[in-house]
Order: sequence, then C-alpha cells, then structure tokens
Amino acid sequence: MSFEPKLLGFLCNWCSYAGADLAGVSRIQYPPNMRVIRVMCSGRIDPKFIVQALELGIDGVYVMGCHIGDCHYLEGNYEAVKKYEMTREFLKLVGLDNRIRLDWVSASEGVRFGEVVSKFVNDIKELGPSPLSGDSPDKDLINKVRAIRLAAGSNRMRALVGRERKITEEDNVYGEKYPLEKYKEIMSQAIIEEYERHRILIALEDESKSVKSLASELSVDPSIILEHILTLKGRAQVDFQEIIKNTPIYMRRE
Amino acid sequence: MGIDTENQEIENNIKKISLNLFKENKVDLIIGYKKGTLPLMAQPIIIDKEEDVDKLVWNNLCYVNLAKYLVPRIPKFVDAEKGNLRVGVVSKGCVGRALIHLASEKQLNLEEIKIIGFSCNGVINRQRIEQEIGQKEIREVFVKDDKIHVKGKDFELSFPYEEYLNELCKVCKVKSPPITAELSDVCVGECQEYSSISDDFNDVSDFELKTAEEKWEYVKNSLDICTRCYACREACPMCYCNLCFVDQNKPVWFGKTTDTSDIMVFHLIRAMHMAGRCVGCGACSSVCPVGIDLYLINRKLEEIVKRRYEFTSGLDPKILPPMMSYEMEESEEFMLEED
Amino acid sequence: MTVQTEESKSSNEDWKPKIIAFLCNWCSYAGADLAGVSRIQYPPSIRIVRVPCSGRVNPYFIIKSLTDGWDGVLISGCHPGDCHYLTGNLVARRRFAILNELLQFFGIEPGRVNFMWASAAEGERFAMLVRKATSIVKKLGPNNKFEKKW
Amino acid sequence: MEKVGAVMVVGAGIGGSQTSLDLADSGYKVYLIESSTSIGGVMAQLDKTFPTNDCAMCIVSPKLVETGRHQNIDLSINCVIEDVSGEAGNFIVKVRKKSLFINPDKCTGCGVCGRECPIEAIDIFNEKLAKYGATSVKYPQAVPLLYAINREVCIGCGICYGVCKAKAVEYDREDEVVDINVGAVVLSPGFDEFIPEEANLYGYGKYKNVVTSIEFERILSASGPYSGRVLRPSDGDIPEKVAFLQCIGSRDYSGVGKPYCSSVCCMYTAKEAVIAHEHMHQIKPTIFSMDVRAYGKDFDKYIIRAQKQYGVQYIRSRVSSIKEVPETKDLRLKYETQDGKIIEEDFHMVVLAVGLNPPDDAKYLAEKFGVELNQYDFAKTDLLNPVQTTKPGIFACGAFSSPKDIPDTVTQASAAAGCVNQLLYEKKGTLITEKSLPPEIFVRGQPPRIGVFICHCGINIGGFLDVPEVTRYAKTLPNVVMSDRNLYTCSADTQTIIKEKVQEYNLNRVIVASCTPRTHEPLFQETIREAGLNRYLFQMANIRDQCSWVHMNDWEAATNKAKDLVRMAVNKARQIEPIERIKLSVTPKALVVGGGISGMVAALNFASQEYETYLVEKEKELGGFAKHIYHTLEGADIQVYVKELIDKIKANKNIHVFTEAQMENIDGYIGNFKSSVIHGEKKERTEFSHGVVVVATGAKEYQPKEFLFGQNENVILQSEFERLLNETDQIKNKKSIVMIQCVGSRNDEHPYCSKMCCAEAIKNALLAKELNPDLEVTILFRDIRTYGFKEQYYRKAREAGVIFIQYDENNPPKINSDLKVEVLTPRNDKIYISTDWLVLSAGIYSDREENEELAKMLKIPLNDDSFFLEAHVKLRPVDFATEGVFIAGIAHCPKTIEDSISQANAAVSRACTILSKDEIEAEGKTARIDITRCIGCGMCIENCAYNAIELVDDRRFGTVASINQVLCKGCGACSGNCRCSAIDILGFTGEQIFEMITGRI
Repeated sequence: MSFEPKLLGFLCNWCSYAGADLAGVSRIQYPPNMRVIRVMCSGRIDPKFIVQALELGIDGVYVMGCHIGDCHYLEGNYEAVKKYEMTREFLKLVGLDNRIRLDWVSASEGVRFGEVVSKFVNDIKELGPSPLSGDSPDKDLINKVRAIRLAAGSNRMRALVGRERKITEEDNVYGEKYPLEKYKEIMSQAIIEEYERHRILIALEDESKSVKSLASELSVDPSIILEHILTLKGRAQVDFQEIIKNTPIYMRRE
Repeated sequence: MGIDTENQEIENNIKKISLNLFKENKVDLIIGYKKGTLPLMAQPIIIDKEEDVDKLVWNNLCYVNLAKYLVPRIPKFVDAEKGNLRVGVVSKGCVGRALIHLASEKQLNLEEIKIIGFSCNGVINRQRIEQEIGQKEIREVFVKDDKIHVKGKDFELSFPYEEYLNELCKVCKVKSPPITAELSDVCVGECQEYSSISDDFNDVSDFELKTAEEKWEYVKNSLDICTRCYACREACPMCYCNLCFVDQNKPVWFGKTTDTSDIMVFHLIRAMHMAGRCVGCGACSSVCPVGIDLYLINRKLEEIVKRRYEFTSGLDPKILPPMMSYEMEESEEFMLEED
Repeated sequence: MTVQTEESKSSNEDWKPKIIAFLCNWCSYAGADLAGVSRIQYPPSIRIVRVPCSGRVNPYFIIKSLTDGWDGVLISGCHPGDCHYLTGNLVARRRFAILNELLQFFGIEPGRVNFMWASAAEGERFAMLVRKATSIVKKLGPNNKFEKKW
Repeated sequence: MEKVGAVMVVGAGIGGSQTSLDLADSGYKVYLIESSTSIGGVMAQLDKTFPTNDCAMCIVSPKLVETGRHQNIDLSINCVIEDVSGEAGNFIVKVRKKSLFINPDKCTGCGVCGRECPIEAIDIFNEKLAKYGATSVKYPQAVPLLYAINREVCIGCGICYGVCKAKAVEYDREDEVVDINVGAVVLSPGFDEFIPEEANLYGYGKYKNVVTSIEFERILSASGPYSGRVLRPSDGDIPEKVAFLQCIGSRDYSGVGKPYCSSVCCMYTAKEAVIAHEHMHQIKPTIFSMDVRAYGKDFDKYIIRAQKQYGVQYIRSRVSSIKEVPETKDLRLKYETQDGKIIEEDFHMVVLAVGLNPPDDAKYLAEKFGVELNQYDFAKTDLLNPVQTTKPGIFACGAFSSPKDIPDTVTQASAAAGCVNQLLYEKKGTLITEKSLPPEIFVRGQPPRIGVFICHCGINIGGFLDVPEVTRYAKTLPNVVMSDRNLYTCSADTQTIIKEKVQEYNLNRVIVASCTPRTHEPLFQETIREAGLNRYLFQMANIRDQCSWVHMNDWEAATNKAKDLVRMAVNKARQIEPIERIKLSVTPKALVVGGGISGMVAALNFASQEYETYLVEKEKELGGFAKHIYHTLEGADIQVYVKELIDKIKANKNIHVFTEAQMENIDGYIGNFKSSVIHGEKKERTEFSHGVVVVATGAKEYQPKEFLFGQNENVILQSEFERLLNETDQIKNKKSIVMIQCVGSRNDEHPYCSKMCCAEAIKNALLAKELNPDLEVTILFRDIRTYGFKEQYYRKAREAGVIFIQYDENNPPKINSDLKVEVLTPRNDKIYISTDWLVLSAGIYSDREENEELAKMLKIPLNDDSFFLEAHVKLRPVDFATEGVFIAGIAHCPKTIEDSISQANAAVSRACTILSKDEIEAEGKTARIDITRCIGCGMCIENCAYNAIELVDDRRFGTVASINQVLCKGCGACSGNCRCSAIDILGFTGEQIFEMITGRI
C-alpha cells in the first residue's frame, strides 16, 4: 500500500489552531496524516522540538503561527522566523531541510488551513519516507541528527539566535544596527562549528578515539577536528587519555 | 693467635700510648675503659694522671661509645685557667668515626682531641648471652682462644666468639679509627685511611624483599616491648639535643605512651635523625634493658646514604653529611610522575 | 585523638580517601590555582596546606599527618632550578629521598606518602598527579596503622 | 623649567616592568603605559627560557604581580600615546586610555562573561591556535586580571552584561584622555616577530605543519592550547622528526626579511628543540643553521648539552625548498650538505625560527617622542650608552633599540632606570605619597576573636558549593565570634564592611574564604591594616581555585571540602601572632671594586647623584681591560672615552679613588657594610662604611699556549695587531694575514664563547684592508658570531675581499715554523696559506684565585668558569643572591664594551633602590631561632642559600645559630631539617601547621 507520511504540526493557539478549528466547523476535508500540538505562540517552538521530531522518524514537521503583525504576543512570530531559519540551516547539513515548513494561518482562514496541510502531505509523499523512519534507520544519520539537536540547544546557539532580531533590526548595546549578512556569517560559522563539536562528543561517547579516527569517521579535515578537540578540552567536556604510537587518544568527560 | 692475646696486645699498646701522651703533656685527661663491676660489661673511666694508666683495659665487652662524653649535653671538659682541656680518647673504629662526625657537626674541635686508635676485634653481644643463660647469676666472663667463657655459681658455659659478636661488629668495615691528611697529628696509635667502603648490605636487601605488611609486622613485633626509657638515646653519641623531640611541648608532636603507634613513630623519627649520622657502634642495642636490637634499622641507615650519596659517616670531617648538602642532579626515582 | 568509627571508613567502593597536600607557594600552589582557572576537575580528596617552599616541609609534618588519621600525604615543590629560593627544593628532595626509604623500610605502603614537582604553568599535570595519588591511596585503603588502641 | 620626579614607561613587557619597579623602589612616581590589555609582553607567551630551562611563567608572574600592585606605579592598560611636548626633566604626554567597556574597579576577573560569550574570536596570545570569547582576558594569569571587550569582533548582544553579577560591564564607557606630566620617558615597546606569510616563505600559511617559533612556543607551553603536548596542527599526531630552520627573515639580503641578525633565534631554537624532546622523547629535532650564535653566559654549554643529552642534530646548511606530501601532510625538505651532496628528507613538522622586527608602532612612537630610528627602524641609540636615544630625557631599553634576549633586556631596563636617576635624582621621593595608617592595636595576650568572611564570587563559588552552609559551619568553630558571606569580598565596598566588622566585634584575627592568596592576600592585609590590625593577623582559605572550580559537579563533596579548608584556616588563625618588619638604617655610600670601564661608569653614576663613592683599583692606574682597545666595531673611539672617564673621576669630589689597592675585608650586610682597603705603595690602610657594593673586577686576556705563540714574534694577538695598525704602518708592506678565531675559548678548559673576538677580528680585518687594499686577509673560524647589527660589518668584510674558511674543532689549523698555515676545509681538502702575521683571537678568562678572595668576603658564588654567579640569569642579572651586592662588566661574563656600560648603569640603578631610602624594611615572615633548643650543629647554615645564618657564642647556651633577619627570605629550608625544631618560620610556624594537620572536631 502507498506510503502514508506521519506528520507533526505545531499550531499557535490564537491563530493557526483557531484556523484549524474553523476548518473543522466548516467540514473542510484534508488528509489525516498530521498530528497537532497546540502551543501558545509559534515563538514557543524551540528548534530542539523540531529536530527531535525528525529524529524519532516523523516524516515532516509543520510550524504554523499568526501572520506577521497579528501575533497575540506582538513579536512571537518574528522570533519563530529566526529560529526556523536556524533550524533549516542545521538540517541542510543532513539534507532533511525540506521536511520542515513554516506558515502563517489566521483564525479566519479555515479553507487555507486545509489547503496548506494537504499540500504539505503531498509534498512529503513525493519526498518519500524519512530516512530515519522504519525499524532500522541508518545509525550514522541518527547520530548526526542527534548532534544537530544538541548543537541547536547549546547556549551559544540560543544566545545567537535569541539576540539576532534585536541586534540586526533594532540596535545592539552600542546603539548601532549590526549588519545582517555579517551576523548571518557568524551564525552559519557557529552552526557548522557546534554541529561538528557535538558530532565529536557523540562519537567519543562509546569509545575514546584519536583525531585521525574521528576525522575519517566524521569525514572532516583532521586539523579542524583538532581545533574542536582543543575547544572542547577548554570546556572540560573532553580530556586526554593516553598516547598510542605517537597518536594521542581523547575521551569524553561527563 | 687467640682473641685474648690480641686483647692483651691492644691493651698494652693503649697503655703505652696513653703513658707517653701524659709524659709529653699532650693531653690533660684520657677517656678509656676499665674492668666493669659487673662481669658482662666494661666501664668507661676518665683518668688525668699517669698512675691511673694501667687501669685502662681492653676486652670485648667495651660496648660504650666514648665519644658520647664529649658532646655538650654533659658539661664539657673545661678548666678554670687552662680553658678547654685536651682529651685523649681510647678509640675503636666506631668511636673514631663518631668523633670525626661530631667534628663535622661542629660539636667538638679536633685540635683538642687525641684519638688513641687501635684495630678493634669486636664487642660481644651481651644481650644474647644473657638471654640464652636465662636468670642465672654470672660471676666471671673471659675470652680464651676464640671462645667466650661464662662462669656462674654452679655452671660454666662457652660460646663461639665469632658467632656471639654484636651483629654490627660482624659486618664492621671500619675496624680502626679513620684518618685523613689533616688529621695525621690528631690520631695516635693505629689509624687507617678509608677512601670509601665496599659493603653489599645484603642483610638489608633480604629484609626489603618482604611485603609492606610483613615489614610492618616484623618491625612492630621487634619494637613492641619498648618501654620508652630512652636508654638508647642516652647511649648514642649522635643524640645530643638539648630538648629531644619527644620532650617538646609547643606543639606536642608525638605521643609519649607505649602504644604501638607511638613507639613506631618514636623509632621512625629517631631513625630519620640518624640517617647519614649513625656510625654503627651498636651501643643503642647493647644498653636496651628489654633487649631490642636496632641492628637492622642502623644498617639500613648506612645503606641509604651509601647507595644514594656515596657517603659513609665519620670518615672525613671536611665532607658535609648528606642532610647538609645537595646536588642539582640527583636520583628522583621515588617522585610521582605522569605515566 | 580521632578514632574514626569502623563502618565510616571501610565501606570500600564509595570510601573517599582524605589526603593532606603541602604545596610550595611559588610553583605548585600556583599550578593548583591554574588547574582551577582552567576548570580542570580532579577528585576532592586533597586538603591543601600552603608552605613557603617544599624545603619548609619537616618530616614531623608528614609523620604527624599519618598518625593523625590522614589516609595519604602529598608534598609538591618547584622543579629543580625553578625554586624561588634557589635551592629550597634541592634540600627538600634529599630529605624526602631518605624519609621515603625509611617509611617503606618500616612497612608503610609505597604510595601512602607521595612527592612530586609541579610548576606554575602545569595546571593539567597537577590535576593528573592528584588523580593518580588519589587512586593509589584508594587502592591502599584507609590508613589504620597508627590507630590508637586507647 | 622645574624638573618633575615622575617617569613614564611606555610598554609593560619584562623590560618595562623591571624599569618601573627599579624607579618606583627608588622613590619616583611611575606611569606605566601598556598598549595591550595585560602586562607581561612576549615573555608571558614563552614556555621555558634559555639557558636554564626555567618555566617563564614561574619566574615572571611574581614580578608582574608586584608591578601590578606597587604603590608608586600607576598602571594603565589599552592605551595609545597621542601627543608629547616638553623637554628633558619636564614632559607632558597626552595618553588616550581606550575603554575596555568594563569598569576596572568593579571587575573581579571571575571570567563568567568570557565563558558565556557566543562569539569565538581568534586568540592572538595563543598565536591563532585557539579561540576565546569577544570578552576575554589575555591569558589566565594576566596582571591586572581584567576582562575586556574586543570591539571589532563583539556583536553587542549584551549577554556579558546579563551574566556579570558585579555589574562591571559598561558598554557606554568612554575612552579617557589624560595629560601626564613626567620628568623622563623610557620606551620599552618590545618587538614584533617577522611573519613569513606575505612571502609564503617555506610554505608558511600554505602547509599546516609549518609553524613559526612563537607558535611552537605556545604549542610547547603547559598552559597553552595543546597543554604542553607537541602535536602536529594537521592531524594532532606527535611529530617524530621536527626540523627547525634558522635565520628566517634575518641575515636576509633579498629584501623579504631584514639584513641584520636577530641575536636570539639560535638560542631559542636550541631551547625549543630541547624542550620538545623533553616533553616527548620520541621527537628527534634537527636544526638547519648557518653559524650557531651562542655567545652569552653558559650558552655554549647549553648547545653542547642539547646535542649530547637531548639528541639535537645540527646540519650546517640552508634548506632550499619545502614541498608538502599530500597524503601524510609531511614536509619534504631539500638541502645541500657541506660536502656538496643534495639530500631530500621528510619531516613531520617544520618550525621557522623567525627573526625580530621593530615593533609595528615604532615609527608612530618615534615621531610622537621625537626620537630618531636607525636604518633598520629600531631606536637609534648612543654608541657608548645603548639606552640613551637621540633625544635627551628619553631612553630606550630592550628589543626597541636592537634585538636582544631577556637577560640583556632586564639589564638595559635597570640601566635606563640608572640614567633616569642621574637626570632626576634631586626630585626623588617628591611625588610619592606615604599612606597614613592608624596605630596598630596591641593584640598580644588577648584571646583570639576571629571573623570569617565567606565569598560567593558571583556564581564561581556560590554556584558550586553551599556558601550559606559553610558560613553557618564557620560560626560554630571555636573562637569564631562572627562569620558572614558577601557576593564579592574583594570589591571596594566589602572592604569597608570588613573594617566596620573589625571595629564592631573588635576582631583580632580575620579570615577570608574566597580565591587564591597569591593575588588577593596583599589586598586584604592592606584593608585590615587600615582597620588597625597588624597585616599578618590574616589568613585565607582558597575555596574557589582549589575547591569550587575543580569540583564543579560534586556539590556535597565541594561543600565538605570548603568546610575543612575554612576550619584549617581558623585553626591556623588561632596560632597567628602579629609580626613586626625589622627596619634597617642605610649608609648612603657606595663601594665599587675594580676601576675598568664598568667600575668607572658605575662610580660616576653614583657620584652624579651625590652619593659618596669609594673606587678600588688593583693596578697603578684606572682603565682596566679596555686600555689597549682603540675603537669598537661600530667606530666609537675608546681611547678618548677612557681618558675622559679617568679625568671626570679625578675631578669628581664625591669619588675617593684607591689605586694599587686590595680589599682587606668587607663585613656587615645590606645598608650597613664596613670595609677596609690596603692601598698605595706604602700599603696604607683605610676603613670606611657604605651601603652597597658593585663588583666590577673585570677579567684577563687569554695568553695562548698553542700556535707557536711566544716562540715566533710574528704570531701576535688581536690587541697587539690593533696597536700595530693604529700606531705603525708596518701593515703596508705585508702581503698576507691569517687570523684564527676561538683561541682559548669554546674548548674544554674554557667551555664558553668570549663574545667579542669575532667583532674585534672583523674590525681589524676591515682596518687592515683599508690601510693596504691588496693585502690578503684570511679568517679561519668555527662560527662567526657577529650578532645583532654587527652582521652588517661581517658582510662588509666579505665584500672587501676577506676570505672566511670554517675549520672543524676536532682538527684545528696547524702552523709550522716558517708561518705556513695548514687548514682542512669542510669539503676536507687541505690548503696551505703562507702569512706574514698569524693573528690569534684570544678570548677572555677569569682568574679563580683573585676572584675567590673577594667572593669569600662578600659570600658570593663563582660559577665553574670562575666568573661571578648572579642571583638569577634571567630576572636579576646584575644582583647577587646576597642582598646589596651587584655585578657589572666582564667579571660577570665576557661581553662587549657597550654591554658593560649598560650593566654598570643597571647595577647603580639596582643599588639606588637601597641607597634612595633612609631605612629599608626586611621581609616580615623570616625565620626565628629558639636558642634554648639550638645545639649549634650547623645544619641550617649549610641549607641556607642566602648565608643568613651564622654560629655565635651565647653566654648561657654555648655556640648557637643566629639569623640575620635582613638576609633571611623565610623559605624554611633550614627549619625543614632541624632535628630539635629550634627554628620556626613566622607565618608558617610548627604550631600553626600542627593545628592545620590535627584540628579535627
């Protein structure tokens, strides 16, 4: 029988959830694949939630909020956009970025809610099942997504994405607007670094390894792995264990 | 030739030297041994005129280290007009070493000392003989052709001489008092130049094969009967502190009781103080009322400084004892290192 | 006197050894500070006593620590040549060498008392050696040799 | 214009810090201006230093901490000099103190902002090998320990403001521009190393495993990013074969680098090779060099030990090309050996020994201060006073005048201070303020009343252990009358709280449980002294660096440990007694032993500051070793200079000269020496007292036994050759001259380099060529050691046609009776050179008997080459371990004339830190002897490195030891061995430590 995608929807209570109810009241039919979680505002969605959903094998995640300017909490959806963009950039690293989507549905758009949901279901159908679904998903990919989840949740990323809008649109502590592209550069650089660092931490969980074996396992240049190992050692998350034939072995510190 | 003839010869030699020391007025008094009131020991004697010279005696019971009488805890030999008196000391090897070591610790001035040296043929292990004889009263002891003869009211026993010597005397390498170039006029009689001593210390290495537990048990059992009477401290020429660490009270570092741990600590610290200073005369073991033999510990003390710093105490007053000197490069095998 | 009750001491796996550490002020104490500044974690077994130089550590401190119930003693000074007082550590090294041999001769397990060098820049080495000393003492178990019967 | 008793020191590296300390100790107000955010300069980046392999941080941080908190030094960091006006004696300098965006008074250096900052900027201190936050401190032991925001990389997100509990972050903090009025300026901005990046020299910047020497220094450093493990940047493996390439950017005439020699690379490369091998025994270092220029004290011994003990291999050749092997990222080096073979060899890592360039802001500073730069853009200085720039009142020390190593930098730093003394001595002490302190409360005999202050240090302690519980526990301890906790105990407002509590509870002991006493004890001691308590009634428990920070995830264990540490501190506090610092009078007079150039310069410097000086010279007249030298290589006329010095001395009423004089004896100690001298033919005896001694007894020229010297009158020494060149014209009719270098130096008898013979040989060769152009001059050498700017003369000599042939030390040149020299060249073919004169470059040697006598009187040691041994090679090169005695000139080690002059001025400056005070304070925590227990065994005397103990006869207790409180440093080496515990160290007495060991409830 054909592939029926399992989808997850985060609907903001004031607009998109009300839109969904209106669709129900007006008996508008749309495919039953999406399971809904009601949240008070689209801004509440933490990138970790989205990545965790994908990690557990869900084929697609839909985040819906109020149209810009309608937000019951004034700026919630502005924040949602920034967090969504970061999550997309993270997922691009493993090619899962096309399995998430962000849209605005107001309380009066019952019909539109039906349309966007069915469109999302069809798009995911075309894409096919998530490589993480099924009973034996590829272990390496699991670790990668888990690394993304941890990286997206790290203090550094939360600080950067949390302050992005204020600094680039209003003013930073010095009263100047920080140029957006420069901020984006810093963001993407930080995304790659934190992603690689968390992949290293996960790779070291079961067994202590050397820089070279990590480099081949994560297919990242060994000199970059070395830089990450040193930063992680500075944060007391990784430590030196021993030297075997001129190659230092590093272990995970809890 | 027999031990007794050796003793006789040594005794005559001592008397001859002492006599002409007095005659040439080189000394004001002489410290030596005289026949003991009790059979199994000889007593120290201080004589200041020629007539008493023939009281001096040498038999194999002279365990007392005469250097003890020159360290300040006992008032120095000072005369009102003459100032420091010149003292002659009848010196077997370890007494000579003690004098030289005390000089390196600035306790005595070798110019005022005359070492009446002779090659010592050992001191009897009186503790062992007393223990083996048991509670019987001993009337007379003499040495005759390689045998120690002990006579009591109703018994007479003989012990092989070589075997019943003090343990330290058996392995003694410095039989006659050491002498160096500057000391030539200080030493009268038979002295000997020792550049360095070869000693395999295999008695120590045998003991060190034991595990930590066995060592602790062995040392504990051998020291457990100590009553903290400090006779050993009083007999040792190297123990001349005004206030011994056990008597100090600001702070009271270690307990004074006869509990095992206090006893072990006392002997451990005393050993630490003796490292590189003990001259192996065995006086401490000879005087111990309860018969503890510190032989093994004293041997270890000599072994440590010999192996690590090529030092043997009491050979040359110019060479600084180990605790007073250091080198930039030294063996650090005991230090904790990253593995 | 401290008679520590039996069960607090001997329950083995979670028993934490208590080690007193005499650190020389200029190098090892500074090394311990650097381990702190770089947040290098090491077991909380040592209690540090600051001394001007490793040369200040008298054998009485070490043996009093053992008799008073500390499970281990650690003495750390500057590397030879680094000493702020030129030769303090050299004097100390010779004293420790002799004391260490005597302690082992009397049957005190090797590792109960440890001597080491650590410079002001060796935070990591300091932490590593504290870990090593702690594991050695842990293996040796509580120090009950000097417990007073009464 | 009225002279000002203040000095500005620009640049706070090791040079700047030493100058500031000397001047501040001599009573001047010092304004120390640093461009970066912490003092310490390049030395703070180093792992170990040659030739002693001392750990750089161990020996420099005490000096930096002292500079940071010296009462007379006003330190400002992150500054730029904007404008300078005025002239010698009265300058006005406009300084812009750029904002750190963090309030220095509030910041406690706890580091939370640095850890939370989301931005990762390149860590310049660690030479780009690591990253740190936009808010950061330069290095963990920085002085002052202040965090700063790096504006270029900071995105202004405001997180650091949020996490900083001390509210020290002020984004709107403005720059501060201030005019500072000073009497003199010392420029010590240091150097910047040559960066091969632009020219992509040897693949630097392209190949990962090619690093510069300063980067390798950070790799080696135990507190560096690799924490002391030598790893290859490409894959983190340990490199077995490491190649070191010398002269990168130095001795380079291609225009990419600089033509001069950077003086220090030979030595630091040998050290890096040795330390790399020491860290990782599998590392086999190979050094590619031209000459090995190990000219300083004990340098040659270091190179020999590097080869013998550490397996360092020297190859005398320039590497022509480096290619990277793609798969392994190893490096293939191509080079030609001496006997002409081309070799390709793979190495795992390559270290480029980069040379020293003038500091980037050299031109800017020169223009602002109006000082000239020389042709290499270093500060131009007087040939015979290397610290005097072209502008009076402005001095330069350290690498700003020419590339030099740490001992020379520290010597020049003191020399600059010496010259400032000469300029501003009348104004000494006018601008420094003595703090007025309340009288000390008499506490002896009172029962201890202890106050305990526990610190949260923001979250650094409070976040990892239960501070309230520790505070409650502290209150329960015996004799503790009060304990409370505060957010930041070291902040200014808490100091007032402490003072109030001392009054309120009339405490007589104070304990602070917070961070490390090494940096904060003086601060709290000062506070309780202002509250009327003796400074030493104070104790700290380190519950941050040695507890909360190192047991972060064990709340319960950390709390228990903190309780133990507080209890141990309380137990010790019960035993503390107030300590008085002994005050000592100072006789403001100086004794200078030795009348050579060094002695004369020192005497004149003392006299020009109106200190009465006694100059004692062994020979009939003054002049010493330099009498037979005409010019220096750089062209300064020595004969005229020496004559001037002698005339000035004779004319100066403050100097008493004794010729044909021998010191009879010198006793007493710092500030209170009493000496007697036998002088003149009639052997008169004069006694005098003085406060300091400068030893400038010089050394002797080696009289060779080899090369037929003395048997053939055509075999002469360089000094004789120079006389012939200057006073006769015999050179005109000579056809060929052969010179042999290292005669009597660098052999088993004298295993050191005499440092000046290469310069002398080249000077004479150039002069000979000038007088007789078609003369054939051949120099047979082992290494031409024309370091620094002397390199240009070596090139001039080659251009003038002088032939240089290298000979091997194992088969030196041979000479036969008809003056035919046979030498084996590196390509081992024999050549014969007939010569009219064979000129031997004889070295300098020191006579042991002569030095031993003086050494005994002053209790100062000689090294095994019989030169005098200074207190510390690196940081106290002109002091002796015995206080109040200083060294100058070739009595210390062979050196050039300008170095000797610098060292003489330096010795005077160090001496002035004593003479400028009418009484000096001895160290408080010294040893104390209980003569009832002492048995006079002399053990402590042998263990004391400072000769502070001697045996005296006491009426009641016989011979006992007695301690000279002035010389005692309080290290305790004596008390460690004392069997009868007769010696105690105040502040660390046996009772106090006993209480810390045992006090267990």
